[in-house]
Amino acid sequence: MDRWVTHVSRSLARRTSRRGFLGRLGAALVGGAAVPLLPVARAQAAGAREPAPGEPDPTSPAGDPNSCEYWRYCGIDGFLASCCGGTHRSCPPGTEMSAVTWVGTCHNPEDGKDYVISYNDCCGKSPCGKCFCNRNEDDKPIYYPSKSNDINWCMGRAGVVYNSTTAIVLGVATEPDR
Amino acid sequence: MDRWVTHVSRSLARRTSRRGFLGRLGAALVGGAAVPLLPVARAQAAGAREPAPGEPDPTSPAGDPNSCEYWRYCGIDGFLASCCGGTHRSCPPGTEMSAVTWVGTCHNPEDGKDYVISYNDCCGKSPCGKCFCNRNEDDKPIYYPSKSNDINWCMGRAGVVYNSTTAIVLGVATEPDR
Amino acid sequence: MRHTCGARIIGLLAIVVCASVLFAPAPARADLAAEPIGRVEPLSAPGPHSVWVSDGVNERIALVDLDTDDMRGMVDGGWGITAGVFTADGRIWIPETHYSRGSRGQRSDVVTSYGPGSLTPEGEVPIPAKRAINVLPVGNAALSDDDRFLAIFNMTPATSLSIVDLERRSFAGEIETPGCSLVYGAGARRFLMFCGDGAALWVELDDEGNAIRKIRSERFFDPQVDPVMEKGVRRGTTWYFPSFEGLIHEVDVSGPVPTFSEPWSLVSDGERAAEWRIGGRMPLAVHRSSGRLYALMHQGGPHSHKDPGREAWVYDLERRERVDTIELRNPGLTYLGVSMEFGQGWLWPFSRLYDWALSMTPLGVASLAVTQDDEPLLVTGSEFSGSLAIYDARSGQYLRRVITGNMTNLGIQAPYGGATR
Amino acid sequence: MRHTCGARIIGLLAIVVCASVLFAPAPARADLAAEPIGRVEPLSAPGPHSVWVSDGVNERIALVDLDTDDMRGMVDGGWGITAGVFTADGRIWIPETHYSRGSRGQRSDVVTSYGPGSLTPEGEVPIPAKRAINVLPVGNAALSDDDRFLAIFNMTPATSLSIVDLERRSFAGEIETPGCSLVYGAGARRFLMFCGDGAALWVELDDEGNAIRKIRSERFFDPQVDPVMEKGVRRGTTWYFPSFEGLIHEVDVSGPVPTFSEPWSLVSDGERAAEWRIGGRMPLAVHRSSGRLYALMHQGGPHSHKDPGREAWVYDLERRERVDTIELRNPGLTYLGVSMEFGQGWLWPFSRLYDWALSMTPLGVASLAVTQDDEPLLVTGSEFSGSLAIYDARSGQYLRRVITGNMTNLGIQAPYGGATR
Repeated sequence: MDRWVTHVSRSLARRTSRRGFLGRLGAALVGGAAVPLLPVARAQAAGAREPAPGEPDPTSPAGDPNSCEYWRYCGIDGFLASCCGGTHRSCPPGTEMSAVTWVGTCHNPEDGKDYVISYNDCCGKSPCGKCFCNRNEDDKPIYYPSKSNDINWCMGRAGVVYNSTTAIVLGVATEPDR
Repeated sequence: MDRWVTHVSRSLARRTSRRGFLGRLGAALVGGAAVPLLPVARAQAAGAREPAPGEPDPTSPAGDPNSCEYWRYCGIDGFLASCCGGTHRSCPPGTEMSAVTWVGTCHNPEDGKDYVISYNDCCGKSPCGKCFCNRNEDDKPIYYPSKSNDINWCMGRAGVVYNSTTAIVLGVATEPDR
Repeated sequence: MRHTCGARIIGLLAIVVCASVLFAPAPARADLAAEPIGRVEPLSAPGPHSVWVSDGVNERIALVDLDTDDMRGMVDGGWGITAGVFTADGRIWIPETHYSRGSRGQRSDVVTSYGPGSLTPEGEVPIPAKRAINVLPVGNAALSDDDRFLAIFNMTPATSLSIVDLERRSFAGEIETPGCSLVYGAGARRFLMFCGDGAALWVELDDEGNAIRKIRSERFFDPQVDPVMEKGVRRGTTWYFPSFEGLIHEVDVSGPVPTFSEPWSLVSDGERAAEWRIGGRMPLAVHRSSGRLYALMHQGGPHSHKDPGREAWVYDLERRERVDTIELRNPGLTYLGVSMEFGQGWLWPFSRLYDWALSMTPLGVASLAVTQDDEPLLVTGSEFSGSLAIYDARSGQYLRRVITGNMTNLGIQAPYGGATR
Repeated sequence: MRHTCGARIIGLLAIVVCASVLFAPAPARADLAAEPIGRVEPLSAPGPHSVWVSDGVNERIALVDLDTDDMRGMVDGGWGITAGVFTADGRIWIPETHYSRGSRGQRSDVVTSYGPGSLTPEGEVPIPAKRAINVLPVGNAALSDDDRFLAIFNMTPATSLSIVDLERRSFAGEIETPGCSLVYGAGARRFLMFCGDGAALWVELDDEGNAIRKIRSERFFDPQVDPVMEKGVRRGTTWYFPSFEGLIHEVDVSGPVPTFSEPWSLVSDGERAAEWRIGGRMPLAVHRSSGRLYALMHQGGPHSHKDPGREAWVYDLERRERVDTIELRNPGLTYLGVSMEFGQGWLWPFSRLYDWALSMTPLGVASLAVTQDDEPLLVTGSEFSGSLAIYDARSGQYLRRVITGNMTNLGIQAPYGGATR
């Protein structure tokens, strides 16, 4: 029995830390470093949204922008804009997209290429509360801002109140920096 | 097995609805009508505080001001000030006691008498988050304010922000109105 | 290399097909183009199964599409429970209270408006900083039937109404209502209030928003004997208010003064003996076109008028009799907005733990609502979860749980897809 | 009629005694006297086992006495994670950000102060509305060692410091710090910052709070190879910062410029091969008088530097070696501040469900802290629970769980009972 529990627990821990989405953690977790404590499972709205033109099959993890495992989210930390009334590359109604942010490099399994991804926050409304994702690939401390997801990138004109996060393709990574 | 579950579930429901304390529910539950959904148990800090002069034994439900079952709390709805840095008849540091409130009538098992209890709210800080209690004896709708615990009695000078609730003896009830 | 591949394996053939996909050379593809920065989605018109759900902890309302389980957007309110007021032009009006330093400092009360197709504030009307803050998701603000005036209930504890002219977007004035509380729409320029002795107050406005008539009715119930709950619903010109003991008081607001008919009972004598009671935070809902009334019922003692419900009892309002009973499921648990799908996806027998755990907890259904379209959904929410449970409102069949992103679901408003009153 | 009576029944004799109490005529008693309205407790001096715990959801810090499990009081902050700055005169200073309409409107940044023995704000100092908001509970504000100046880190994203004169209670000015971020106390009038290339910036103030010296050190680490975490602790004149790979970088701030010694490793080669890493939100704590360092450790891959910990590893700072290992328990689950004592008090075997359920969930220990007295407690908190787990910091023995009333426990500050730096 003990072995069972250990096994289940380990696989659970793996699963939640990779694909766990965690609901509203308020200001606290804005761009924050959260790993879900709780056993949470399947994406909430898989397949509910029409795929954007040129996007892969939303029923696959590589292609579902409402899943933490979606390829663009390799360095994300926050609520997915696509679960909050926006899409993976546009903000929910009534919010404003921050102009500044940090960038990561993610591997697109569809074409086998690495892309530079800009994780622009959506600002001006309080935290969305759905589809929290935290993947820290490429993440560095705050003193290295262009690579830090611990910073609340809602600042300046958009105001500091954080709602959710997008993942926007800037272009093919010229050299792999992962 | 089914019968077991039913039995446990029922006794749980009874217990939680009577003595359940429920943590921060924010503005929403201020003076509100909440019955705990979750299985919660023993009082958090039973016996931790010195009994006030003239108060009964804090290790009994009749005498523990940190327990929802304390006799004065028969009509309370909110966080116990005694769990939040105050006592059952004084507010936590930095808050302000509301001047207006509603009154209930509770039976003191120590002397067998009914007392008129004033449920004054503590105001000016956000909800305390410990020892939520909801017992609706004597409670009436909002249009009958002197008997309504659904009203946030933080108003006027003290400001509307609700923190916790006290239960103050006004005197012996001249006639039982329960 | 499609990750879906594995999921689609059914037999040997499938494996072969799948493998060929896996090992086939990737077709040459153009790079993904750079995408624009700064795009914000507009708000498309909410469908009939869209509801606004109030979160008291987060002080906001979230718009949730129950068909797709999508959150469509949200609106932040101020201190207390946020609730929207919906006008026929597609606008949303939110009465709000703010402090300059969060929980202290200068208090400001305003009504903020959101135009159709947008969740960006389009403006605000300042109002006297004395609106009532209580735990009801209804009865604190009401619209005149012509959508011209918004009345907001004040309590300091002196009671009054602040009148907002929505056309001129200005505060029109204050109406003293001593001894009478809460506010309900009751005609083109009329509002209904409850007085402490069991009477109703009838307030009629002129074109400037001033009170031209204040009529106090006879007492239509005795609050000492069987108080009428403030948690009413409206169908056409009739308001339905339940009493603690389960009597429905109908108030007809079509005439020059409100009229009250003989109350009728939600519970039979036998059910009363078995302590079946109405209770909760939003214990009543009405489907207007069919005349179906939904009541949240539990078994409990005399002080259980706020206890959560275990069943929804369905009534035909014409015949005033029960036509159906819906056993309610637990809306589910969430933690900080996350579904605690405790054990789902685990190996059997652990996988059954979630439903079992839910069965061990009181139901916690505090609120119900029904959508107004011809294929209505019954929506149930909890004060201690961000999850809703939804049912086919006609058959009573349980459909699924929907996560709102809220921490609590205290109030549920369903203003789309049918008559709003 | 004492309710305790039943609880004290042990044998037949006890029953008899008890019954005699039950049926004896109640002694004549005076009525309870009317009690005064309006009393508010003062704040008595916090004991050595008192900690301030940050709740990111509720935007506040709560003062919890770990000996009695009592919440002693709380202080609301503004937007983001609230953290206190504690001066030797017993004052608490809170940098805050507020919006006039909650999540929108006019932004105001202030530093609010609370006098000793009180949790009522005694005043506020306005500062430029550009302080950095991030998820760290440390490094955003720092005190000069003489308690005269408070430095607040700004990011717009241009970086600078706002200097507040705590004696004059006024904003003293802004210091540009291009390319360098965060702020740590480093001497009577000195602050330390991190620059993006792995250097340190050294900022020295005059009596007016102006920068008289800004010195940029050589690079003492390479952020491309093994970044140093911002989550440092201070003991005397030495700061200890861990790197992603578990090296401790010591920064000595006693001299005219900061000096850096050769980093030493928290993990052996074997432990590194087993992927033991430091991680979390507050992964490091120091007990100053004994020189014990506590590190939050887990097993995980290269990007797991924010993953929660499973063990606390204890080091002797003089010998730079591990002297103890504490296996951590789950701090427990709460929902909206309530302990989910899932199954506790139920009948066996259901009563074991809670611990079992906890054993099934990842530990979630994100933060640790240690009190500074001679009988120190190790305190561990989670981002997803309002519950703390506490241990004897010397023996490592698990003591109990303590509920803070918070929704999350993100930061833990233990400023009492010993040296504050």
